[in-house]
Amino acid sequence: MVREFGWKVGGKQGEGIDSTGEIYAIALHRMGYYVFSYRHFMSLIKGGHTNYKIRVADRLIRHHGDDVHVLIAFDQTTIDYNWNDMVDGGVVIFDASAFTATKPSERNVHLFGVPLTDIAKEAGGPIMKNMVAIGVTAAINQFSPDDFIPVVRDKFGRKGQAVVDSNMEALRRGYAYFLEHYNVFFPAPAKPTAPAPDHLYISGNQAVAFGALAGGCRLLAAYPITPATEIMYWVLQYFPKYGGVVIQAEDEIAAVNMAIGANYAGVRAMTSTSGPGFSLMMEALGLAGMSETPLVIVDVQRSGPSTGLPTKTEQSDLNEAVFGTHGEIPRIVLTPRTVEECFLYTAEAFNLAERYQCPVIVLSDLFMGMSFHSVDQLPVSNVSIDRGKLISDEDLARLGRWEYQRYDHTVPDGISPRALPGQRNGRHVALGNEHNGVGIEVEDLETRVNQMAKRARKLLHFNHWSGVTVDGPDRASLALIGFGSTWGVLEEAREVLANEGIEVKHIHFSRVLPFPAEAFRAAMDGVEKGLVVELNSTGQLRHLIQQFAGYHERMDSCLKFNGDPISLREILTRAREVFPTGVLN
Amino acid sequence: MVREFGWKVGGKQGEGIDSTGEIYAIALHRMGYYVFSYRHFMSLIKGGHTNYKIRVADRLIRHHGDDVHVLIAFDQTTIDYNWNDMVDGGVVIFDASAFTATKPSERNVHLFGVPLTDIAKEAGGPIMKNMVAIGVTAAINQFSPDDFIPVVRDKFGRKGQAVVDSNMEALRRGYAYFLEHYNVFFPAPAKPTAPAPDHLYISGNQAVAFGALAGGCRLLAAYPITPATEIMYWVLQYFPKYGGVVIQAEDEIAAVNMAIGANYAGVRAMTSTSGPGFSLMMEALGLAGMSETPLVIVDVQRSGPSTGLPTKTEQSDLNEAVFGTHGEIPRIVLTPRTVEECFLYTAEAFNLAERYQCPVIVLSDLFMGMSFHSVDQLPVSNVSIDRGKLISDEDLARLGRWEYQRYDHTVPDGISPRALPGQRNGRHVALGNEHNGVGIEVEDLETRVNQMAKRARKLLHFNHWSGVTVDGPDRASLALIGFGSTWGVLEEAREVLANEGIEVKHIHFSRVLPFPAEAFRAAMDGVEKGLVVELNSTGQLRHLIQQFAGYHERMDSCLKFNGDPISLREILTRAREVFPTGVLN
Amino acid sequence: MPTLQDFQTERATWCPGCGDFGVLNAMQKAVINLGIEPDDIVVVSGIGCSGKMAQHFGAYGLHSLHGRSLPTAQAVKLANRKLTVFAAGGDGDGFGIGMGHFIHAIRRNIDITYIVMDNHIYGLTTGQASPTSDEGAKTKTSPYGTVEAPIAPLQLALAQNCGFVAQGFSGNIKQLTTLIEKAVLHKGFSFVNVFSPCVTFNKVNTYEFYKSHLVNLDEDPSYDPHDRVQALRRVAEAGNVVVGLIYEDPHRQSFEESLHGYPETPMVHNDLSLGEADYETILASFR
Amino acid sequence: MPTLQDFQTERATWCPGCGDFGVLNAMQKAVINLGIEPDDIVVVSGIGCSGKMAQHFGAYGLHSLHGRSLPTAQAVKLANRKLTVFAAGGDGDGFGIGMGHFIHAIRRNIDITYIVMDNHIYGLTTGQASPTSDEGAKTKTSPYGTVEAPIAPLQLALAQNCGFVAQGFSGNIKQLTTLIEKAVLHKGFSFVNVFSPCVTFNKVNTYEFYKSHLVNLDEDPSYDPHDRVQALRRVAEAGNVVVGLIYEDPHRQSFEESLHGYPETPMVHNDLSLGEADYETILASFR
Ligand SMILES: Cc1ncc(C[n+]2csc(CCOP(=O)(O)OP(=O)(O)O)c2C)c(N)n1
Ligand SMILES: Cc1ncc(C[n+]2csc(CCOP(=O)(O)OP(=O)(O)O)c2C)c(N)n1
Ligand code: SF4
Ligand code: SF4
Ligand SMILES: [Mg+2]
Ligand SMILES: [Mg+2]
Repeated sequence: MVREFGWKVGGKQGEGIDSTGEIYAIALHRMGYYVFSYRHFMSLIKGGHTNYKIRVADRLIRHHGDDVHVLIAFDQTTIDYNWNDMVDGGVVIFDASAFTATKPSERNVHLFGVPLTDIAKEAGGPIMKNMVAIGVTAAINQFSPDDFIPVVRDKFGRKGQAVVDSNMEALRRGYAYFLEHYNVFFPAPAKPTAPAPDHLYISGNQAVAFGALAGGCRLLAAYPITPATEIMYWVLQYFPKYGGVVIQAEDEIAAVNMAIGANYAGVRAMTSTSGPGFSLMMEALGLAGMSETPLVIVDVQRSGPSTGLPTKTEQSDLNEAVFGTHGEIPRIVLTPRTVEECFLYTAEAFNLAERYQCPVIVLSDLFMGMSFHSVDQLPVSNVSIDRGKLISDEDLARLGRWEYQRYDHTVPDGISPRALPGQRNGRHVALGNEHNGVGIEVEDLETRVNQMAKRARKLLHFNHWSGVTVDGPDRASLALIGFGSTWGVLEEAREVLANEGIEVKHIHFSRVLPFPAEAFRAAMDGVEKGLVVELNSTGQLRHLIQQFAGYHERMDSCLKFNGDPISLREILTRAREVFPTGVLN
Repeated sequence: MVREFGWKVGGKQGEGIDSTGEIYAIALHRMGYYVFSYRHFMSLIKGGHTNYKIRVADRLIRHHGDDVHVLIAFDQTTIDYNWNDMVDGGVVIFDASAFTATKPSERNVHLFGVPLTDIAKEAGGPIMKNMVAIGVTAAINQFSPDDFIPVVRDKFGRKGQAVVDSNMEALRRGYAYFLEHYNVFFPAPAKPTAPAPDHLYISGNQAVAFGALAGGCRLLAAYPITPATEIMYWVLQYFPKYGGVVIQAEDEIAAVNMAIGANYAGVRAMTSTSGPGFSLMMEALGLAGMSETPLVIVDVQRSGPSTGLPTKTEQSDLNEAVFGTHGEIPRIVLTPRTVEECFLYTAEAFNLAERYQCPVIVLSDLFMGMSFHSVDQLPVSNVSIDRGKLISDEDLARLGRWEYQRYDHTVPDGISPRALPGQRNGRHVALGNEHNGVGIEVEDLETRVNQMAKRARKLLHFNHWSGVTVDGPDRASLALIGFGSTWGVLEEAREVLANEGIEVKHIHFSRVLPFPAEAFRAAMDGVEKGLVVELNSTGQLRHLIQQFAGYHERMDSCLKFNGDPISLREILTRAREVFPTGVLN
Repeated sequence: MPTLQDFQTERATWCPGCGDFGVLNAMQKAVINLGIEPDDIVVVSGIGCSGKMAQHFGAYGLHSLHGRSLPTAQAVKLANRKLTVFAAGGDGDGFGIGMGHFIHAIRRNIDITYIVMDNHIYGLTTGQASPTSDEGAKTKTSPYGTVEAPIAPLQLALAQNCGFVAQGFSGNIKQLTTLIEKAVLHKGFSFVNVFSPCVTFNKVNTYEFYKSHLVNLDEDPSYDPHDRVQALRRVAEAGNVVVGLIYEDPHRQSFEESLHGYPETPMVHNDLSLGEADYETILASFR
Repeated sequence: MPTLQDFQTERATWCPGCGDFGVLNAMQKAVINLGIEPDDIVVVSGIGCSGKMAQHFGAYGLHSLHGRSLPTAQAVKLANRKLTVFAAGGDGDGFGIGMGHFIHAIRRNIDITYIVMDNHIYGLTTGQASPTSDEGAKTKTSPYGTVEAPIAPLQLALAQNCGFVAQGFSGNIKQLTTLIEKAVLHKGFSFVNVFSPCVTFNKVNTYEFYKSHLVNLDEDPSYDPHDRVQALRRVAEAGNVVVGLIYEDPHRQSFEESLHGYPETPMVHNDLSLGEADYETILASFR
């Protein structure tokens, strides 16, 4: 029984590859399928290979899959680049109006030419070659052209009925052409029988942005940077409706300091960025920590170091998120595992930031942020707003002038209530210098130690449901270990291994700081070999585990850092190398 | 036999406390003693308590000691603040012209009033009260007033003989007054018998600056910040004589990028800063790593986080030095243990930066940087210049156009020779994007992996004599562990413990990256309990060791983070708590 | 009505005679004259002697980072438009490390008042050259004299079309108070540069120097502070040694007035939770 | 003499029709006309489409960080004064994140040439508002139109007394070439702002727009490029839509000329080791 298939369209940047993929993906999502799409693109505007991969399944899936059944190629590069991902018996459709395709190597893969551009011209214009291509693949997957009418209407409706019609015409012609000339099909799987409670198609960046809105964030200050800018776009659409503000700052330093300023004044605020911008925020991170000002920073990681590969994914800012800034501050680092968690954790980040009065870093990455995921629903009902300790006007009124101690170090949990500017009798200074209770800088030894202890104490009894999850058999002696966006692919790997008879559990961090040492140790109970899978070259998570929990001898690494997301196959290959399957045979 | 004594002068900032201490210290140093002086001051310009502590000994000493035998107090605060550091039977001299001193608690400490200001007025002006004070203490320590003539001449000579004379007059009057009225003495120890090969009095900042000059650095770009600015001052004096340049940059981001630019063009260049500035350099750090441009950054640490305690010491930038910047770069982090090493390691930093074509961070701190140390000599003859791999004009001439591969990833050690702008046929692009051999940005998977591997390979076989030192008995089962500036006080602690019959070895890091894991493991051989002593609140070195080497269960911490340098007593107290001395009794 | 009493804090830690006392005084007088409660004021400062203003002023304070008072202050204002927000700092803070934010604050035009205590020196770090140090100034970091041209703050502000530009002198608290009052009343970003002598580290740009050299444009009836190019010329001609209201454009729209959707009521009072209908609309966009 | 051939690299990756091709062309022609060998040139760029200039130009290149071309380029020049050094970047790079460095490079006055490819948009990140975007411009980050006033690069440079200020258009390569030649010849910091249309993301500030709106000051015989205040007025009057040599002060001393001890010969050829006598003198200072 077919349960899924892989589909890809590729060509030069600027050729409309994205919109082709998007239309196909949304159409299938709307039909009820679970779709996961991943965009491969380059750091230049026109030219350069780009492709759009879609995986379609009858069940919830968490990554875009390794295999391609159908590939639409607008140039030979697309064929060369993706040849090895084609399944045996797969179909490559190439634009026969533009070039004559050749097989990069002898393989059982069909190369079918379709004069996409010519057909498009007949239908009304060469620009519609992507609709022709969609028609062709609709035929291969055995959909009806009519299945696409709603999406085409959505996409082109505001340009008028004529445009909708000619696009549908192009699609139909592609459909007809294929049926007329070829005879290989990949019928789509049966639609899922149980309809999802709320079948949504959303990217990690959108989920973060929506999470921010839901979490009460009303000010985003940010500077454009791939792959984080989409968070800005989404928020720009919605914040104004809720009295919120988006500031495009002059740089990331301004952005993060703006977020601090707004939070100080009582408005939930954040900044979103990627590696280079994140590095620029290190000084301000310390200010938020020292002044106990809530702050949320979203870092959508990309391939580093430095400018690196700006359009490629990686999980290599972990070290900086955990250890960046001079001196020592309390901080929280969340690493959402799914698009649902991108939503919920970002919302939660504002609660944590206010509750613990410290910076909260949400680590996403390009793969998570820019991929679109079909999910059953978002955990909107789990969103709550907890503003932490804010002193009331009444409590302030009871105090004498200058009696209010913003930084009262005697509070048992270290968290002293904030007053907001404008409140009567709540005056104090928030600052990055060491300070006394009202925020005057002092340098005496005792105050220093008391305030350091106060700040450190805030997270000593940190309590939150984020942390470590364990999937799979409790007593497995083997473990896959990861953090953040790799959860989905690791789960699939675990399932595959289980089917092969290799019992593995899957330990995954959705928060790395405060490091959930206890939960991790519990998870490691009985584990003899852990394979830490991460998208970086030095094994940052593994080292973090070593630092906080040990297990040096019981861990091995599966690392990837070429810019592409990790594939199921790569994990499996490495797992089979590392895990002592011998004993099972 | 008296072998040392402690001396301190204190008062309000702006009162000439520093110059009092400085004159006394230099005078004693010139007499042949070993002097160590530490300045306590505050982050405001006038007012606020400041003091200048001098420890004087007949042998090389590495810190300013816990005890005060003689205290000159220009105000009551000075007495209150330093009361507990006075030895039993110690002498406090206070300015009886200014106030009437009281004892903060009943103790066997003499409070002697001397009308310092009045005597100074008689000698020519109230400003000379510090010379009177020096005269008083010269009497207490049983020097001759004439011993001070050379220093006074040096200090005031350019203002004319009259000024010299009246200052000496003030000194003599103070001397005479004391002998006339009081009768308690702390005779200075006998002068060291073996004269040092080159008896020098130098601060860590000066040593770093001198090391840079000796190491061939000819461009410093920096932005003022306490406690690093003195490096700039020293270099400003000397660079112009050697065709070097000092740029006061508009900010630290400019400073570090300037250092990168100059290094790229072939001039050894560095930047010096402290915590907040260091945090601002995180992005550029990655650029140096990615573009394989040599870069030296000196971070003279101060108390963090954020603005923290700008005039206080700490060792809390270790994490950022090791883990700062997004993505992954090769880097070297040196932590000189002594003022001699400040000199030599800074010089070496330029060799390492050019040899490994990567950033080198030198971690000093306020205590090391601003304290003055008498040392026997500086290791000037150990300085060498090794420019690493620079391709010759001849080799370039043999290549075809664009054939030169700046980033040739096939070189076995990962280090491909640099060409410098202006060289014929050596054109290439240095950049922070992932790139091919000539420095054109490319995004293909193979190049990416090859270049990542190339960069990582550079430090795989890192080879340098810096790393870990072990002092004390090889087979001791107890160890004191530290890094950087605490070496001296830890050595003393080790000696004291040895005298008490507690056999301890002292393991000290003069480099933390590449982490000298092997050497450290060898040093830990047989150690059952290591006490990691560091000036921060979270135990950063200890965690680093855990990460790279383990030993979680065998380590304990001795942490200090109130801004003051750690004292011998504090280490001993903690050591006696932690080390299982029971077995020895 | 608030009085000076209401602003009282512990005695400021500046050196006796420091120009910043005068600035503090003028700022406090200005808000008192305008009847603004201290609880409704936020002073955001950078790092420097001048940066201690946030602590000494006696309102809500945010003593931010070196060079970063402006971005921080702008967001404070956006978050609560009812507040009177000052950004305050030094010449190094504002025109050195903070220069980029300065120009961008001008173009963004959020309704805050920016006070620079321009002493032509780095005070807190004990006497290095600052971006406004006179050419040839000998300081700890310029033993042979500076070679960079000093920053021209007024001309830069005028060039970028700043809606309110004034320059004062902490030796003339009365005029400075008036200038600050006007700056606070101006809707949009107002810039007040103040010659605030550092008596400890700058022996050139002293009270005496300013007293004998300053040209007071407020006293020149022929001067029209609404002509930008003329203002530029006058400032240039006087080598920047002028005081007075240099320029005001009362018509430039502030960011708050122009921004789509920016609420009339302080954002800090926004309701943070989304209703069911909100969720429904948004979720629908993902279906 | 070098020819275009000597600068040839792989084809530039800009979109067909991108204004940056014209800038590349003009820069190459200028150095060829001046007879400068490609091996003696360094192009330091920031990040952006424009930033790719370091790779496409065909000399030594340093493709630095977003906004940091200027500090980096200044140090390259100081390290080797024989080199011809360009800093090159975009409007976001130079006037957004890099604004502080821009003003400070002007005051430092090191002999480099700064070329900004000003397309009023963030190109490489696919079309967000830039600091020079026209007021009201609708971009991906300003769906309701920008509300900030655009940066006034020429006026700022003039206000800070930049020794060489020019503005060109990549649709007029001949004039641009001449301007760049002059900029390179000028001793000290030279600033050439170039209208370099982004054909992909900016549909307003197009070739056509400039062709029909640009005022060419080079063709105005009454224009005197040595009068700073007049230059400011003209630029302001034309709403910045001018090209030509805006201002030159041939007499301003460069940093290199003014700096105490700055060597005549390229620093890169310095002898790095200290002699015994040097050590002796220095060690003596510590005794
Ligand atoms: C990022 C950073 N760099 C450097 C410093 C050190 N620092 C503190 S104040 C200051 C300059 C003070 O000069 P100015 O801004 O003119 O203020 P003033 O003290 O003269 O009022 C500097 C460089 C710092 N705190 N942070
Ligand atoms: C620190 C940092 N922030 C953001 C980015 C992302 N980024 C790359 S180019 C660019 C702006 C490009 O605009 P511009 O400078 O005008 O150059 P153009 O592409 O238009 O030539 C941005 C924001 C980055 N690379 N580094
Ligand atoms: S050092 Fe100068 S600026 Fe700082 S407080 Fe003293 S007089 Fe004022
Ligand atoms: S996006 Fe614009 S600026 Fe970038 S290459 Fe294309 S046309 Fe040029
Ligand atoms: Mg100043
Ligand atoms: Mg641009």
